[in-house]
Amino acid sequence: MAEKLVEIKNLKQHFHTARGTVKAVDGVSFDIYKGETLGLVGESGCGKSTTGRSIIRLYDATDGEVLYKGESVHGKKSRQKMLEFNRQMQMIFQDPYASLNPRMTVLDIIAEGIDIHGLAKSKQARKERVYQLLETVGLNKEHANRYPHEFSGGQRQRIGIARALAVEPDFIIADEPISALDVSIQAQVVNLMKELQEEKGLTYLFIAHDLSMVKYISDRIGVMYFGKLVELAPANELYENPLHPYTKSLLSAIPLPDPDYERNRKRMKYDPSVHKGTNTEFREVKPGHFVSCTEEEFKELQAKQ
Amino acid sequence: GFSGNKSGDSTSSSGEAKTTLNVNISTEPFSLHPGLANDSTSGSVIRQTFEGLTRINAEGKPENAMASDIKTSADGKTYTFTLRDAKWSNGDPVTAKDFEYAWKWALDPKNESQYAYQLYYIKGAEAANKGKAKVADVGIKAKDDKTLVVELENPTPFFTELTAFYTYMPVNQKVAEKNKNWFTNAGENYVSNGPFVLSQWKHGGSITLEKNNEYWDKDTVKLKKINMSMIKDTNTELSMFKKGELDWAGSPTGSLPTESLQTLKKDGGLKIQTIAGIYNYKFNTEVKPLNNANIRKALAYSINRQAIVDKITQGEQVPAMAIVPPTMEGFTDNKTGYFKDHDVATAKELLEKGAKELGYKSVSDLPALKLSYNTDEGHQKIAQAIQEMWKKDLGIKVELDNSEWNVYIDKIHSGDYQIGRMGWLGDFNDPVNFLELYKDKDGGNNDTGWENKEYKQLLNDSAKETDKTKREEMLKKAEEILINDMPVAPIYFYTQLWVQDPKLKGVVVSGLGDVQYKWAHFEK
Amino acid sequence: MEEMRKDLFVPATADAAESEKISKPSLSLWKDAMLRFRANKLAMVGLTIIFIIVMLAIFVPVFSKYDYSTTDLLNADQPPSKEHWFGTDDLGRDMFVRTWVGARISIFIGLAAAILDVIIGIIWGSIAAFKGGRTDEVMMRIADVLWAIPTLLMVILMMVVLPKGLLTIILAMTVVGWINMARIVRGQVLQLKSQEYVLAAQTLGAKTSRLLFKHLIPNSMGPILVTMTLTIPSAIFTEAFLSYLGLGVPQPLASWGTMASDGIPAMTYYPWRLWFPAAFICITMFGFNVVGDGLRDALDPKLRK
Amino acid sequence: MLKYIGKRLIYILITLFVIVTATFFLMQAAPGGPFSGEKKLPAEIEANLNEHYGLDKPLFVQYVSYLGSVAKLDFGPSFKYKGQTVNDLISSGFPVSFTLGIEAILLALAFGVLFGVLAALYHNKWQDYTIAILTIFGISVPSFILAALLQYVFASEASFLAIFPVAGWETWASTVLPSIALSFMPMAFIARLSRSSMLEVLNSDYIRTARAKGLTKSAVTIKHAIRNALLPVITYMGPMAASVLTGSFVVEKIFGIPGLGSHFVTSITNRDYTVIMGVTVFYSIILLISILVVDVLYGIIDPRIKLTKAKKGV
Amino acid sequence: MERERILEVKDLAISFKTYGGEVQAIRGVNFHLNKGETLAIVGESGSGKSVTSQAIMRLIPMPPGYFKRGEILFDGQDIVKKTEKQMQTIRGKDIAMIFQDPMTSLNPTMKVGKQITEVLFKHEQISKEAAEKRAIELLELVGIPMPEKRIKQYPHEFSGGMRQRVVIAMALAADPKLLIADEPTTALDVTIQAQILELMKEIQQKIETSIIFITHDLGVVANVADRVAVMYAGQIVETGTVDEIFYNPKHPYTWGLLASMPSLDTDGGDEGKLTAIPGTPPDLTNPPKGDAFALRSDYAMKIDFEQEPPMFKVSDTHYVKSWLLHPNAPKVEPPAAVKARMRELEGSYEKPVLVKEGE
Ligand SMILES: Nc1ncnc2c1ncn2[C@@H]1O[C@H](COP(=O)(O)OP(=O)(O)OP(=O)(O)O)[C@@H](O)[C@H]1O
Ligand SMILES: Nc1ncnc2c1ncn2[C@@H]1O[C@H](COP(=O)(O)OP(=O)(O)OP(=O)(O)O)[C@@H](O)[C@H]1O
Ligand SMILES: [Mg+2]
Ligand SMILES: [Mg+2]
Repeated sequence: MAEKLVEIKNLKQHFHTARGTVKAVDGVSFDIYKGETLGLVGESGCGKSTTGRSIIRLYDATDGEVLYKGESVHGKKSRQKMLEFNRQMQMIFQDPYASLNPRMTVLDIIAEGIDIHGLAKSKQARKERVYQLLETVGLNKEHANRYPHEFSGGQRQRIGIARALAVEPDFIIADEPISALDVSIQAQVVNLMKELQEEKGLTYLFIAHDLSMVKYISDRIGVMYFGKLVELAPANELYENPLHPYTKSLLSAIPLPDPDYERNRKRMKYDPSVHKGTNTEFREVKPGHFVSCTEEEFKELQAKQ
Repeated sequence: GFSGNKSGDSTSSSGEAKTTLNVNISTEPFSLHPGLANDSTSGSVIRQTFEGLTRINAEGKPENAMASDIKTSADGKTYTFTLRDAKWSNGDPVTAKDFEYAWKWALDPKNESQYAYQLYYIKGAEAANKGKAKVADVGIKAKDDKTLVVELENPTPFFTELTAFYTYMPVNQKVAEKNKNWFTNAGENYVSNGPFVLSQWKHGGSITLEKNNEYWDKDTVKLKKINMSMIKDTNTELSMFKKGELDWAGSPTGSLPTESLQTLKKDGGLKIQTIAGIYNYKFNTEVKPLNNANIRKALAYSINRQAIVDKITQGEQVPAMAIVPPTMEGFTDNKTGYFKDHDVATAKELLEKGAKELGYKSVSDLPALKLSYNTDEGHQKIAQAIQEMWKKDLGIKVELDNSEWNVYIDKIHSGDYQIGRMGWLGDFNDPVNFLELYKDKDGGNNDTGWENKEYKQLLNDSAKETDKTKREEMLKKAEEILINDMPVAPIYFYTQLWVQDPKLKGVVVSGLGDVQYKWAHFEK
Repeated sequence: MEEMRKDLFVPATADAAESEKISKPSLSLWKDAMLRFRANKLAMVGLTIIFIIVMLAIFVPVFSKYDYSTTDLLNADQPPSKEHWFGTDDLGRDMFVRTWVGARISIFIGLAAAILDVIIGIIWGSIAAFKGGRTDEVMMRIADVLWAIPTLLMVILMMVVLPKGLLTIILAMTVVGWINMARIVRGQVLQLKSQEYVLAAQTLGAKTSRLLFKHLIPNSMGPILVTMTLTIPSAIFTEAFLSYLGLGVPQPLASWGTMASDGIPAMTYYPWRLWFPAAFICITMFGFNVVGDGLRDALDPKLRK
Repeated sequence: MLKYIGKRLIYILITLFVIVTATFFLMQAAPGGPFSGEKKLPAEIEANLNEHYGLDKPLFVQYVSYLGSVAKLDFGPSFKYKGQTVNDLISSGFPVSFTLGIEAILLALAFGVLFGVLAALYHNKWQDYTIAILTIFGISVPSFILAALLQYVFASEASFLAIFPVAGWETWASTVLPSIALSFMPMAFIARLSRSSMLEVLNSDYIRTARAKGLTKSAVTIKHAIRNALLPVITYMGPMAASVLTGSFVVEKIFGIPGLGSHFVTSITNRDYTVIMGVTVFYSIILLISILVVDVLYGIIDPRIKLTKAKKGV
Repeated sequence: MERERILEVKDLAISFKTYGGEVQAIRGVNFHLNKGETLAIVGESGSGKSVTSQAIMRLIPMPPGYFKRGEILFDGQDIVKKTEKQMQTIRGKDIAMIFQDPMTSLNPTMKVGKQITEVLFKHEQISKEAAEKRAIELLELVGIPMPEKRIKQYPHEFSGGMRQRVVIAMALAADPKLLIADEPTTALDVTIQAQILELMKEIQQKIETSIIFITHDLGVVANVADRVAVMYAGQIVETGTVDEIFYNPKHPYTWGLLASMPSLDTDGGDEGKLTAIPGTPPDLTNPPKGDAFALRSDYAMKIDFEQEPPMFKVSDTHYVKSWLLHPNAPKVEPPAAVKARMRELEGSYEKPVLVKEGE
């Protein structure tokens, strides 16, 4: 697991708007290992999508670097290299509807990647492949000739998933890929993702809010807050031993499918002013468990371990 | 924004005669400076605001205007004008100096007068204007405030008439020297000596003239105001006339749409007057097969002028089988001309002869001809009709070639054409004006490449001839030579057509297409 | 409760084959659009109008007893009659034949200009907008230069330099004709290019041409079609203007544009000389426009019934 | 934004320079000159005139000196209208064309958008068809036919509807027909453009959201739909405004209006060099500025459009 | 026990005409909603939850959609029969809706603040300043930091979750009687989600709003719902109180749903796979005869392929649409994961009762 597939170094993405600069991502560093699933959770609006989009080069990073297989993603590349890169790295968009061209049939949408990379030998093969993908994500052939607006929210999301899978990428950035799906199909999709991972050694950056699902699928989990990564640890470790107060508050808020439990649940609120001291940094408290804390806190935390 | 009020006192409900005249002058005049004006629109305004030594009267004859007396020397080369007591609109007296100043100013090459050549009959004028001599030496002399002595190059029988032309009009020296741009706008600087003064000039829109109270003959002038609109569209002009917004529509300052002519004739209101102008097809005599006179003649003979005049131009134009308009004194015979209109039989003969002369086996071997014209609906129609005539009657193929005016002019003047339409409007009422242009091969307006020694000689001699009838004969002879060689096929003589308010009287339209409102008035 | 047969209550599995068949054949947007277009009655009326006019233009001049060029001065300006269905013009030529001879030229010129304008305009405008920045600036400023240089002057020069003929006419029209289209397309592409589905295609490695022709242009089809239908009448009348300058079709050949402009002064005296060509321009334009509207509707999957 | 406009202004200057250069040489290349006419001038006189106006100098020298005066926005005297400078011609004609142009633009925009929106709201209903016929008529009939028709119906003595003057530029009434004639084609085109983009917009989810708020149909249309549908209209308005504001030769001719439009044509047919250059530069400035305005409006109308940066996605 | 019914949907069926045929999006949906109550609708994606909720707002695009049959009684009045004008006074004020697709549901060219205040201007007499203040307040309530700054921004400058919260704020603005929330918290992290859920409950308590809450997150259902309706292929297959659905589910689809959920203890590291319902959902262009779920059910019987199952009543509040409850049906065991949570509930009948037409 030691091979680093993606390295993100001090990534910054700032938006300049009429009303000032928004620091959507403000200095994030982490690595993604080959074959692993890195879960990314965090407050809504903290910059998860932006991080994902910067990794796949949809934005030009304000600062910092993203290396894919040791090569900078943002540098200039030949068309050939670009194609290769595009095939290897894919993204499932958070907004399923907006990311589907309203004037293309589902068949053409899913087949787009196949066409671009010439993955199908014949028209028939192309169609077969699409049907197969549709089935994989829990849609049926009948849907292939429809247009995006004729689908329900969850169905659209599945189209997006099928599109990303069509080019058989090595690395997928999945931005809330299953939030609009019913649990059964969620299970189906997650199972599929796991299977693919096992078979082909796929790597995922999995952005989601459903913490039980994130925990289930991820090897490691990163927690973001306000444009920064605040904690990064193996999945179980994070759930069992959350160090950052924001992580704790997140875990306490997970709703469970149990009415009785829900009626009595207490959740913790995160108050950013609890931090003691200044000069917060991302520090490794335990092997593989990083947390953003001040010098003072760091010492306390280490003492506890 | 808007300003002014056009209607003014034009209508009077109480049965009194109108004193405001509304006319259309079509476009913005290029210049209202008598020495700079070079277009008919400017002329139409200047003729009302200025007055020369003479003025063309209702009979088309020059009568004394600023001059109270004109004396000509025996050799016809020296004219002595005595001026009457007249005033400029600002009250200054009009003096002989003003004339001397104005003429010399126009001749001075640095003043860029494009019509200075109208003064070339004066001794030394041409040389001075071309920069070869001093302007001061030109034969114009104000002997005193009231006497102007002019020496001419040749005895010029029509010189008296010429002095009515606007290039010969005076300019108030004092005002002009004080203000270089005195003529560009209405206002106190625009000082004139004619029956009217310029009271308003909305560039591109309209010009308003008012009666000049300083005018020597102001009692004759009945109109208090003339509104001159600048309407380019002929249909609009006619509409305005019909609605009473104009008192006059059509020539000479405007024009009538051809399509309306039948109706207007039927209604009886259409006025028609033949003028000194001709519509021609010029032949480029330097290209095959038009280098052959018989071919040229064949082409000219076969044209059915009557049909063109009746059905296309529809303005009672006179079919032209001659070059000099019949309005010219002594040339009234030209109404019938030198050959028969639409003489297909002769034309065919001539064509055959010509083709043989050129070495063609038969007429059908003649190459297709190119007929050029500048784009204008009228020219286009005539060209198409003639194309058909030549095709049908002579079996000659003709291609039409139209171009934009300047491109066309350039083509014709540079000889890049075969057959080209060209009209000629007389500058002054003398036949020589129509003949002179074919005198020299490289004369600016010949274009045909045709030259004839005898013809040249006749014209040169006529210039020196003081005897009227002898001169006339010479010119007729020359015309015959021209027609015989046919470097140019005459089509018709122009007429001018207009409609006017029936109560409007006394507007004088000359045979050259000039208009004067001095005597105009409305009846009750 | 109604009695139920017991044997129905035994476990069973679905017949797999049943859900295999697909009821709707697979179609791309364009083929699909064609089908929908055909179902659009008004659009079919438009198409029929165009067809009839084209047929008349082809055959009337061939079979008519009159020749479009033969003048007959004695019969000039005759009102419509049994002899001359549309009357005669000022040189006594049969207006009916001339109308259909004119149709050949005007429709040809209109369509040729429209097609050229569309091709150049779309390519130019979409590339400018898509590349953005300096490319956009330079490309659009070139368009502005062409637009600002007096057309009359350009035409006069062309007339001097180029031979007369249809090709020259079309060239003269195209020099500035495409600019409108380019501007419209540019505006549309600017608006669409940041849409999520474009980004999605980008991450798949789509080339610029693919992004343009599969995503951006199909979604700008509405304004493009409208602009295209405008090009036709403007080409018809530009031809009349060029003809006035000596660059148009050589006389005595007719075109609707020249016939209509020649007919203007005759409007109140010999109205048929204006109204027949003008009416046919309108009718043809009506045909083209409803076809355009039909196409627009057909290309909009959301509108289908 | 200011930086962007600043940058654009530099581009505008460059563009103007190219336009001036191209027009200058095209104009010189065109056959004929300011002093050519049916009656040819004596050669010496023409030479004299040419010398006086500097036309005898080598083309390049003329060009450079001309550039200098253009930079000072001094276009020199007209060759044809003696004693009047090009600036005089522009300053007398432009206010007239401008007045007319503004009226026409307002008419075109107001009715164009109104008709377009109505047609889209009543898509494939009789309202849509009626508007379609009107607007198709509008785009198929050029202004010279329309102007003549309007004049005949509303001004000629033969019509009982003659409530306007035939021609002239005297009172407000005399602006009515020309501005209608001028606005009709743009109006029709705007209507067709806005219809088509409205149809697109009316199907979007945010229109559904707006309706879910309980907004009336008109409020939804006015507050939400139109703005999103306006982009193509704005695009078209840029160059359209520039040419309408500087006058139309045809309409001015038919209605006898002393505007600037006629100079665009007559200066060329007269080969009045300075006027050609003057009106071209004047028009170009207006054109380039209105196109800049359009681009700025893009960003205001749709905040997602950013022209300042070429970077993707941002 | 009978409370005032604010909404009653009776045998509602809606189809879409498409080129490929008629899509029968919902096929006879019956449910009701009491005042101040929260009804959660869960179900398969594409089963017609959004169509049902949009039908209540009369916002289904027509064409291609159309009402086939049924009534929607809101406050006793049939919405289907109302004119567009009448609907305009109901929308936003009486019934508000949070749309599923927050990204496309916001007008891209209008500032967020304005999109919120618009509702206030429409339904309340309110000054500009007050409206703006209220908009800021609403954004604050839904947990958007620095709302004063945010109201001046455009939607594309918001993150997915923030847009969703804007849509929520918009729906809450006019204190509606009925709030339809279509997957309102899918894009939100759990802390904000919790905050929003609390907010909704608060409002509910304050003004007795009734809520239809569509979600896939069964944890959320457990948290907010009083009653739950489970949809499959355009029909409601099971309804009941939240306890009945979670502790005593009867329909095999409900079982499948409950079994598919990972819990925090499920470890994804190794072999542990999630149990998904096999197969794909039916195509609604030609919905299967009989029980739509039969194709994918392990418990399917022959009759399921022939005849549509009727509704059975399991308790006063618990209805199930499945042949499995028929007396003739064999007794079956739910999957283990479901069985673990089953418990006896008060009020259950001894035997399911068949519900007759029109009841
Ligand atoms: N405009 C339309 N044209 C055709 N079919 C449509 C249209 N809108 C919805 N449908 C179909 O109707 C069915 C129900 O859709 P709906 O949006 O109600 O599902 P949903 O239950 O909300 O699903 P999700 O949980 O995925 O949002 C789907 O099968 C969908 O394909
Ligand atoms: N184009 C943009 N212009 C300005 N600000 C933006 C833009 N895109 C995103 N932002 C801002 O950047 C921040 C991070 O956004 P991002 O979409 O990455 O959040 P997220 O973590 O994905 O949230 P969510 O879970 O809600 O989707 C937000 O505050 C958002 O307002
Ligand atoms: Mg996001
Ligand atoms: Mg839904």
